[in-house]
Amino acid sequence: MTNAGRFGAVITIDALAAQRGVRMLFEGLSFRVEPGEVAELRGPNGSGKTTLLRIMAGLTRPYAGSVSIEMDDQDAPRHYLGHADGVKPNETALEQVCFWARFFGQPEGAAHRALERMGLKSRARVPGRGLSAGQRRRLALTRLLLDDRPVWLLDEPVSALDVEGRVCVEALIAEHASAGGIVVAAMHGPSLAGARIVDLSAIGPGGPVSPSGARTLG
Amino acid sequence: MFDYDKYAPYVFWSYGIAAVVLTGVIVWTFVRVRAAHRALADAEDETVEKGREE
Amino acid sequence: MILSGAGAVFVRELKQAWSGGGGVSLPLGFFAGACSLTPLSLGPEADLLRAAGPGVLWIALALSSLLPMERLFQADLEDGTLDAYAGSGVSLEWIVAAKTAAHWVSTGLPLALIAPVLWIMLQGPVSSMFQVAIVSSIGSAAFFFFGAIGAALTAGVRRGGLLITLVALPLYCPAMIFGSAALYGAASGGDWTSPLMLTSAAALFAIACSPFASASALRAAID
Amino acid sequence: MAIMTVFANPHRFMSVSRPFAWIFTVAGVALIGVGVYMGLFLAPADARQGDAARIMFVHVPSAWLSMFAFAFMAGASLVSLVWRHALADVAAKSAAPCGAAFTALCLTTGSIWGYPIWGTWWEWDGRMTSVLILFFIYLGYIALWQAMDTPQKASRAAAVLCLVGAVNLPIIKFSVEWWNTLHQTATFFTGDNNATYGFKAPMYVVALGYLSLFGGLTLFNMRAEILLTRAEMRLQRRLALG
Repeated sequence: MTNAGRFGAVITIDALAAQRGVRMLFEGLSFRVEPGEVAELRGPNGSGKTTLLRIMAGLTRPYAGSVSIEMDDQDAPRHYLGHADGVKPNETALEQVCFWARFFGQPEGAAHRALERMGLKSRARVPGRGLSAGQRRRLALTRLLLDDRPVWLLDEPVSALDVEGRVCVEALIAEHASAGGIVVAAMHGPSLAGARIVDLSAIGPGGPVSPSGARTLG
Repeated sequence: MFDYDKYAPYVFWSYGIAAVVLTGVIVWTFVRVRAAHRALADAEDETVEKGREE
Repeated sequence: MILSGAGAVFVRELKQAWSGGGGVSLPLGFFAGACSLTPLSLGPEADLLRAAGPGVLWIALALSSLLPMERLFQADLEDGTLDAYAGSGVSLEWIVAAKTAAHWVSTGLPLALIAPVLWIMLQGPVSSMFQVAIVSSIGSAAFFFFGAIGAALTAGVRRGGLLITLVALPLYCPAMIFGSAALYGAASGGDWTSPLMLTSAAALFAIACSPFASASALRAAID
Repeated sequence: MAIMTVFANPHRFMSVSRPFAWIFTVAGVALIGVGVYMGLFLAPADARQGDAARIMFVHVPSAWLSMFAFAFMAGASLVSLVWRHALADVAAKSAAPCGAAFTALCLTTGSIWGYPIWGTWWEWDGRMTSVLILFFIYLGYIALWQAMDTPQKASRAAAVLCLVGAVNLPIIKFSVEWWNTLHQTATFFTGDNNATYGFKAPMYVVALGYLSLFGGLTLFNMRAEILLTRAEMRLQRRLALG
């Protein structure tokens, strides 16, 4: 079931290959994500989930193949939430959310709403160094709420979260999908509801890096 | 021959240093090439042993 | 979007620099300390200090601007903020430019403001204090923007502080030469504006090329 | 273009480059020998500088090579950044020690020439100063390569540094010369008494020898670099893939 909703971005991944060191993480990876879909990347540690997300976010260049994330024939804006939370130890939670709101050109009210939504309202005046790992994760997740972007690329969004936090994130993802957005998330543990599984261990691990390419010294 | 009057030591020192520096680079390069060949041979050698064990 | 992003980064960096933590006071202390140690090694004779003072002031300014560079991008790289910036769609060049500019405003300008005081201590004429502040603020812009390239290149290196020095010092040459020439001009009452113009040219060149070089170095660091 | 296709593929490079490396190195040593013989025995003493001018035969070509090697590295860095070609990285990295050696040679021989002629071992003359700064750029470049933990990151950072250095080099040179307007102008090619054939020829022969030696040693270093990478990859592959 797809739902065009407000957005309409489509992710097309074509014959993608990524290497780390001497081995291919995956090769010939192709899939499509339609509007309103939640794609869950699964696979053991080191199977290339993070690398795939970073390639989709434009942070890492692939070894071969292509990724297109398009909406109305243009590059679709995306949120990337990595392993590291990007939380500053000496700024309060509120200051950091306000910063990201300004960064995305949003009013300060958006920042307060995002904090409340992630259950951090009581921690608003606490500096980053006083937050627990789960609270830092929640703080990072507020970025998703600050700018309305069709594509979310999430690297283990529920890691370190308690049950209540996990419920909150799952609700966010479901809401985003029902509005026609796309979520691609690397996950361990229980699956997200209604998610389509992209299993990287079924594709890879690829063999050694082909020694004939110009990018490698063989 | 070599009658460079008062400049002789300067000329010889210059050419001597040039000889030392260039020889140094040449020797360093050859040492490096040999080390690289040996490293590759070692790496391949162990691969062979590994294959035999299996 | 680009402007709001870069503006937000600029404001954030200013707040961080001024919200304690010794971010600004350390280079200031180093600058003052280096200038005050000079007479202890050169001797207190006023004539000697008058001759060496502008040069000493200038080299101390250059080194003080290198001192805080190590953490400029390293902290953002380590805590994941740089990933968030790079994945946000705002061009990294603008973010780097905003960060460096904020760094110059929060640290470089205070350095330039205390330079005239140290100038007096090094027996420089009181009449040229104003010129010293002008030259130092423009020269420190060149130092900070060239230093940012070194900071970006070594962001992924543990204890890259000394490496920054080695990488950035050759780039400092033009600003080093013209800036101290302007100071000597100001001290002797001679021509100080034409070397100042050349210092400004070096600063403008640094501002123009630093964001591109730094951003491409940072992209490599997070790849 | 034929050269480009050899360089396009590391495997072809490895199979083809070895004889060239030997030929260039041997020819370089031979040409330097011939040039030195011409410089020491055949060339006449200079009218003004006497026999000290013989130092120029090893000094001036090393200055040319120090700049040529850096230009070569900058070109390779550009190729590496734009086309992400692994061999270009290897070429830039391999040229650096050789270029640094020629720069150091230029500085020391210049200093030895300076003492009898200028009466000082070191003069903050515009040219010597800019060559000194070039030497520091070489050191920074080599240090950056060594400081990085993965070759991929190191290669991109080093390429950026090399290009920034190349863009800045003319500016540094201009500012240093402005700073010291007392520098010696190019006496040896202004066409007065000493710019004769007998004086020029040894310099060109030595320069050709340096260039050939630089080419040969850079090829050898590239080969060593590729072999080391392969050895490293073999080891890692054994660990990673069992």
